[in-house]
Amino acid sequence: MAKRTNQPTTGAEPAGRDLSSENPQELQQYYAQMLLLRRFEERTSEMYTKAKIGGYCHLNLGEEATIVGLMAALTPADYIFTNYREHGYIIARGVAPGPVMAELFGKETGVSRGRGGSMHLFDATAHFMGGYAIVGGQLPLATGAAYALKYQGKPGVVVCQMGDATTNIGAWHESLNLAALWDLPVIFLVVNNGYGMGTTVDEGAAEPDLYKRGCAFRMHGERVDGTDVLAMRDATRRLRERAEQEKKPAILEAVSFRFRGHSVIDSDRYRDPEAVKQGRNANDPLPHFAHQLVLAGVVDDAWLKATASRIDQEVQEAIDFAEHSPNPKIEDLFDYMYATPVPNTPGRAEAAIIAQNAQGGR
Amino acid sequence: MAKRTNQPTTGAEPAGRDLSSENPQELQQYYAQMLLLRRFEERTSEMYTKAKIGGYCHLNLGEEATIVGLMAALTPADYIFTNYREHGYIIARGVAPGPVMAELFGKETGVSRGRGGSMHLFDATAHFMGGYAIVGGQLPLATGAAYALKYQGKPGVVVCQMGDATTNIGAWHESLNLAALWDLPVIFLVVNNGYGMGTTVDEGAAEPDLYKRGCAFRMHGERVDGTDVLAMRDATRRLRERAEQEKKPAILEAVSFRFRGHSVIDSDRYRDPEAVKQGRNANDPLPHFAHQLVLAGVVDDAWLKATASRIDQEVQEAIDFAEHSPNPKIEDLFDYMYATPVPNTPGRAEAAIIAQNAQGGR
Amino acid sequence: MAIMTYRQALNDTLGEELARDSNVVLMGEEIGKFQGSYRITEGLQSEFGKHRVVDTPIAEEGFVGLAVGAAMLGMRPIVEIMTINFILVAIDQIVNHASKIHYMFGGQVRVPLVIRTPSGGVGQLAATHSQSFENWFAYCPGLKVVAPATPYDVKGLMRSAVRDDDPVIFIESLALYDTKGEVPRDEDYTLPIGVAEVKRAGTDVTVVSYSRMTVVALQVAQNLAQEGISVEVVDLRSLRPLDRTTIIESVKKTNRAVVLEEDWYSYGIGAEIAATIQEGAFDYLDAPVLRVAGVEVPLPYAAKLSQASKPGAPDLIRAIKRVLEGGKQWPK
Amino acid sequence: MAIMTYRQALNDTLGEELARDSNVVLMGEEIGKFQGSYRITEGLQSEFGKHRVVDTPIAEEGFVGLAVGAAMLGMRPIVEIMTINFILVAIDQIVNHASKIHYMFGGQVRVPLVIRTPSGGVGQLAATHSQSFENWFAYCPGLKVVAPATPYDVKGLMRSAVRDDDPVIFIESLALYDTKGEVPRDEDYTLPIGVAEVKRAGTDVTVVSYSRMTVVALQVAQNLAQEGISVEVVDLRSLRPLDRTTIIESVKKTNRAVVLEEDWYSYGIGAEIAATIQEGAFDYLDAPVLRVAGVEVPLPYAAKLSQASKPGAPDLIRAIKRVLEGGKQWPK
Ligand SMILES: Cc1ncc(C[n+]2csc(CCOP(=O)(O)OP(=O)(O)O)c2C)c(N)n1
Ligand SMILES: Cc1ncc(C[n+]2csc(CCOP(=O)(O)OP(=O)(O)O)c2C)c(N)n1
Ligand SMILES: [Mg+2]
Ligand SMILES: [Mg+2]
Repeated sequence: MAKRTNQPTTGAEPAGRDLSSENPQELQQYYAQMLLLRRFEERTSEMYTKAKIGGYCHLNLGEEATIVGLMAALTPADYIFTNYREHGYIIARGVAPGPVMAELFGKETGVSRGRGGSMHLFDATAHFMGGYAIVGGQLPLATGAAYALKYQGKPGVVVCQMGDATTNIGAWHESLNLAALWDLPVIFLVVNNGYGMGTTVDEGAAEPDLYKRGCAFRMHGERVDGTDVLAMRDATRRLRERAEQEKKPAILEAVSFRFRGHSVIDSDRYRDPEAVKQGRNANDPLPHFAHQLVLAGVVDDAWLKATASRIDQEVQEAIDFAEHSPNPKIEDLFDYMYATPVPNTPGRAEAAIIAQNAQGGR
Repeated sequence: MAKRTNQPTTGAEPAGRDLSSENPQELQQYYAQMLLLRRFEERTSEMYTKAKIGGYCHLNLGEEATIVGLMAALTPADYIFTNYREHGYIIARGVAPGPVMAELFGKETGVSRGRGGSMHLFDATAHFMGGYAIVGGQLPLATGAAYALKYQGKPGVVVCQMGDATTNIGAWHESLNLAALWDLPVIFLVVNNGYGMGTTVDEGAAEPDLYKRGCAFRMHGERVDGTDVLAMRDATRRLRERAEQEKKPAILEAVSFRFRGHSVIDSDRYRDPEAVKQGRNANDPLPHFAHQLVLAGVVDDAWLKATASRIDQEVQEAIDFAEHSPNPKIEDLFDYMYATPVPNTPGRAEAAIIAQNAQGGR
Repeated sequence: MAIMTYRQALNDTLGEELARDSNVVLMGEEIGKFQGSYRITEGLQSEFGKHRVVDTPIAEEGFVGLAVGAAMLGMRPIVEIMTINFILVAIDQIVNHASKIHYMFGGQVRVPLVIRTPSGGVGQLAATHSQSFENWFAYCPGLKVVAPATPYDVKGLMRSAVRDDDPVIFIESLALYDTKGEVPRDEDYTLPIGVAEVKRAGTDVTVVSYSRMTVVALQVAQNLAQEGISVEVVDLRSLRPLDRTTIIESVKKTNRAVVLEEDWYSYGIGAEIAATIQEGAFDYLDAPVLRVAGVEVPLPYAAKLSQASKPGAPDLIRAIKRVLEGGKQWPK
Repeated sequence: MAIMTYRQALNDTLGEELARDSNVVLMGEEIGKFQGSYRITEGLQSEFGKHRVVDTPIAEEGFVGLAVGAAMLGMRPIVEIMTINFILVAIDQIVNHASKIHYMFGGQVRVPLVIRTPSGGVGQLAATHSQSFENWFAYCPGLKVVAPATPYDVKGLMRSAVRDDDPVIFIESLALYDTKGEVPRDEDYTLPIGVAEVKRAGTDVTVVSYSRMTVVALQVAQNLAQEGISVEVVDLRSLRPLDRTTIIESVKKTNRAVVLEEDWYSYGIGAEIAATIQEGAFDYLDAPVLRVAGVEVPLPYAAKLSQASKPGAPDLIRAIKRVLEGGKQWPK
C-alpha cells in the first residue's frame, strides 16, 4: 500500500519473507501459474509476429501476480468480467491454454469458437464472462451480474477487471454508484499499469490515487502491490468476503508495471527504453517470487528448471492444438446469430451461398 | 452548511439579521427579482393550463433565492448553462420577461425565436448559453465553454446549473474530471430540490451529500442554503473568484424545496400533501427575506405592496407581449438549419411548398 | 373481447409476465413510486414490490448495461427508457454489447432482455424530445426490433419479446398510449417477431408503415375507400427482422407503394422499405415508391412549425394520389 | 502535383489548419505524445504544443461535449474519435446537442466543430472494432457528413470542414490510410460539402459508393473495362447533404445502378441511395438497383468468416453482371 502510482519500485533485491503459514504446494502452484501466463504471452507475441494471430492483441506481461493472486482468492461460484487484456485471466481461472490459443488463432476449437478473438474470450463453465473491448463497457455488465446473484440469492461475487485509464469514463461512475446504492457483491479491480496507451495516470485522472475514487459513492477502496501475488490474494480474499457476506462492493487497485507497449503493435516509443528496462527489472513478479520461494525453501533450482520446461511444453502443446484445429466454416456463419430463432433471418442456406461465392474468389 | 439534504428547515420565524454592511438598493433589488421569478412562474403555470404553452414546462418555484443570489455574484463576462428548469435563470440574468414568455408561447419574438420552447431558452447577448433537456447534457458543454475562456485568455467563469439527480449520470463524472484535470474556470451548481422526478436524493446517489462528490477529482465543494439569497450570493462570489483567479473549478450545492410537482403536468401524488405544504412554508425564500428586510428597516409594507403590484404589472406585460407577438412562419422553416450554407439542402422554396400543403390541411 | 387502451395493454402484459416468471423484473426511471412518467407501470410496484419493479437513478448507460449483465445470468429484465431520446446515452451498451454477446462469444450465453421506449413526437416537445431512432437499432444484427400499432399487437409482441432469449427493442409511441382496440380476454396468445401483417387488404396501392403511422394509414385507407381508392395497409410490426416477403407480395398485387413513417426522410426506415420494394417487385411497379416522412429539421417548438414538420394524413393522401397518377417527379 | 498517402494528406491539412487559425485545436485520445493510434497526428504536438494538440482522458462523451461547448465560444476544435466504434458513448453530445444547437436556439450560436474518425473494418478487428455508423449521422439534420476516398478529396474536404461553421462528421477509413494519390502542391483548394463526384465516366452501369468502397469500385471499373463493360463511378463524398441530383443524372444515363457499401445491408447507406434512384430515375431503370454490402452479423474474428462477411470486388462484379442481365431476383 505504500506503493505509489507511477513510481515503480527500485530494483533492490527483495528481502526474505516468512512463508511458514503458507501451503507450499499452493505457493508452487502460484509460481507455476505465473510462469504459465508469462510464457503464454511471450509465445502469443511471437505467434502474432508470425501472423498466426490477427486484430489487436494486448498482453498481461508484468501483471502475472495480480492475476494469479486474484484467482487464488476466488471460488467457482464467482464470476469474472474483464477488458480486452485478458488472456492471463481466463487461463488462471482454469481454462486450458489450448482453447485460449486456438481462439487467438481464430479456430473453431477456441473458447469463443473463433468468433471473438483476443479481445473477446469467454468460457461459460469457468464463469469467465468475457473480455470486452470498449473501454468501460464491462462495468455495467459486471454490476448487473452482481445484481443477479443478489436477486437470485446465489453465493459468490463478481470481479470486474479494468485498467487505470478506465476510471475516467462515465460508465465507471454510473456502475459504481449503482453497485454502492444497491449493495451489490462486486469487486472493481483496477489494474494500474501506469498507462492508458501512452497517457499516464496523472494525465487522465484528476484523483490519481485511483482506489480513493470510491469516495463519490461511499465505497471502500484499497491499493495493493500488484506484483506481489500473496498480497493480491489476501486483499482479494478480504474484499471478497465482505462483498459476499455484507453485499458491499469495493475498489481494489493493483499497481504493476507494463512491460511492453499497449498492444503487440505498439512500439512504445513514448517511453524511455532505459526507464522501461529498469522498471521491468524492478517490478517483475516472477524472479522476486522465485527468490522468496527459494529463500523459504519451498522450491529449489531443480524444481524451477523442471517447472519451466514443463510449462514451455504446455504452451507449445497449446500452440500445436491451435495450429491443428479447424477453422470455423463459412457455412456456419449465421449460427449463434439469434438464441431464439425467428422468421426472416438468414440461415444455413444463405451461408452456403456466401461460402460458395467466397470460394469463387471473394 | 448545517442544512441537510432532504431535511427542510422547520417553519420557525427567522431571526433578525444584521444587514448593515449591505447596500439597501441591492437588497431591494434581490427581493424584487425573486418576486418577479415567483410571479412569472405562477403565471406561466396558469398560461400552461390555458394551453398557451405546450410541451414540457418546469418551474423554479422555491428556487428564487438560489437563482437571484447566483446572478448577483456574476459579471457580464460570465457564461451560464442550465438544464430545462431555467425560466428564472434567464430572467434574473437580465433578459426581459417578455421575450422569455414569448418563447414559452412559441412566438417569433421569443428568446429562441420560438424554435426552442420552455426547455431550450437562449440569449447570446446575456451569455445565457441555453437550457438543455437531456439530463447531464449541459455539463460537457459548460466545461468546454470554460476551456475556451481559458484558452482564449478571456476573463469570466462559467456556471453550469443542474439538478441533484443529475449527479448520477456519466457526463457528471467525465465533465468534472476534465474540469479538475485541466483547471478550468467553471462552477458546477447543483440545485438540490430533493428530487429527480419522484426519486429522492438518497434513492439515487450513493453519496447523498452531493457537494462531497468532487472528492473523486480532488475538487472543492460546498453546500449552501439555497433559500438564502445572501448566502447563495456570497458562496458564488467566493467560488467565482477562485475559479477566475486560480482556474479552480468547484461544486456548489444549493439546497431548496420543490414547491410543486416535477413539471406542471406532474400531480405530485407521490408526496404527502401535508408535508409539501409544511415544506413550502418552511422553505419559502420570499417571506423570510421580506421579513428580514422589514426588520432591518430596508423596506416597509408600502414598498412591498408597491413592488408586488409593479411586478404583477411587469409579468402581465410580458404575457401581453407574448400574446400579441407573431408566430414563426412556415416559410422560415429551414432558416437556421445550417450556419454555413451548402448545396443540396432544402431552403425557402421547399419551405414554401410545405407551408402551402399545411394550409391545404396538413 | 375487451376494449382497452394501448397503455392498458402494456400495463396488463407487464403485470402478467411479472406474475408468470420470477426472473422478470422491470427497471427504469420513475417507474415505481412515480408510477411511470407515462403511467405504463402504474400500480405494478405496489403489486409486485420494489425488488420486481425497480426505480433506478438517472444513469441509462449504467442500468441498461446492468440489465444486460443480469440477463447473462438468467434474469429477464424489462427496461424502460423514458423516451427514445434518452437512449443515446445508453446506446453503447445496447449496440456494442447486448447485440453482440451471443454471437461473439460463440453462442455460450444469452441476453434475454427487453428495452421498451416510446419513439416519435407528440404535443410540442421540440427538438430533443420528439425523435425517432428505431432505424438505428433496426440496422444492428443481433437485435430484434418491434413496433406495434394496436393494443392487440402490443400484448402479443410484448409476450414474445419477454419470452425471447435475445435482446428486443420494443418501440412504443407517446401518441398511441390513449388509443383503444380490441383484445381477447384471458388468452395467452403471442405474435411472432419478424412477421408483418396486412392490416387491411386493398388493390390499388400498398401503404407500408408501423407503429402510430399504421393507425394513420388505416384511417386514410378508410377515407379513401369512399373515394373508390382501395388501399392495402402493410403493418411492419417488426423492423428487424424485416418481413420483406409480405411487403413484396403486397406490392406485386397492387403495383404501387407509399411508405408512411414518422422519422426523418433521408436514411429513415422508409429508405429500406423503398429499396426492398424496388428490388423485390421491380417488374410490378407502376410508379416509384414514395416516402411520406418527417421534414428534416430539429423539430421546432412553435405549434405550427412543429405540425408542418410532421407527416400526417393529408401528406399520405397526396402521395397516394401521386403514385396513382404514376407520379414520378423528384423532389416531391 | 505530389504523391502522398491518405494519412499524409490528413496530417498535412491538420497542420496547415492549426497554423492558419489559432482557434483551431486538435483533441482526442493519444493524439499527442503517442502520435495518434493510427499516426494521423504524428509530429503535430511537437510542432504546435500541448495546448493546440490536446491529449484527453478516455472520456469521449466528456471531450466531445467539451469541444461542442468550446466551439460555441468561437473555438474550432477538431476531435479525433479513435475509431467510430467508440463514438457510441459520445453520440448523445453529437446528436442531441451539436446537431441541434444552431437551429433550436434560433440561429444565435454556431458550432464549428469537426469530428474525425475512421469507420469500417480492416484485419481481424472483430465485432466491436469493425463497424460503420456513418448512416446514423447522415440521418440527422443539423450535421454534415463527409467521407472522402482519396488524398485529394481528404485535403479539399478537411479544409472545408474546418472552415465550416456547422458540426461536420469526417469519416475516414483504416484501410485507406496507406493508399496514395496525387495532390496539388501548395494550393489551398477546398471541395464543397454536399456535392458528389463522378470519379469515372461510363455508360453501362452506375456504381454509387463512398470512402474505401469508391476505391474498390474504381478498380473494378478498370478491370471490367477490359471485358468491355463501361462502369460509371459516382463517389458520394458527402453523405449529408446528399447530392441526389448527381446520382440520378448518372443513372438516367446508364439506366442501371449498383450501390457498393461497407456497412450492413439493411438500413445502411445503400438503402437511401436505392430509394433515391428508384424515385428519381424510375422510368430510366432497366433493372432494380442492387446493393452490395456487409453481411449482417457481428463481424466474426476468424479470418475466413470475417473476409466472407465483408463486401469486395468479386461481389461487386457479380452484382454488376446481374444488373446488366436485368437480373431481378430477390433475395440475391
Ligand atoms: C470507449 C473506448 N475508447 C477508446 C478505446 C481505445 N482504447 C483501447 S485500450 C485503451 C487504453 C485503456 O487503458 P487502461 O484502461 O489503463 O487499460 P490497459 O490497456 O492499460 O490495461 C484505449 C484508449 C476503446 N477501446 N474504447
Ligand atoms: C438522459 C435523460 N434521462 C431522463 C430524462 C427525463 N428527465 C427529465 S428531468 C428528470 C429528473 C431530473 O432531476 P434533477 O436532476 O434533480 O433536476 P430537477 O428537475 O429536480 O430540477 C428526468 C429523469 C432526461 N431528460 N434525460
Ligand atoms: Mg493501464
Ligand atoms: Mg432535483
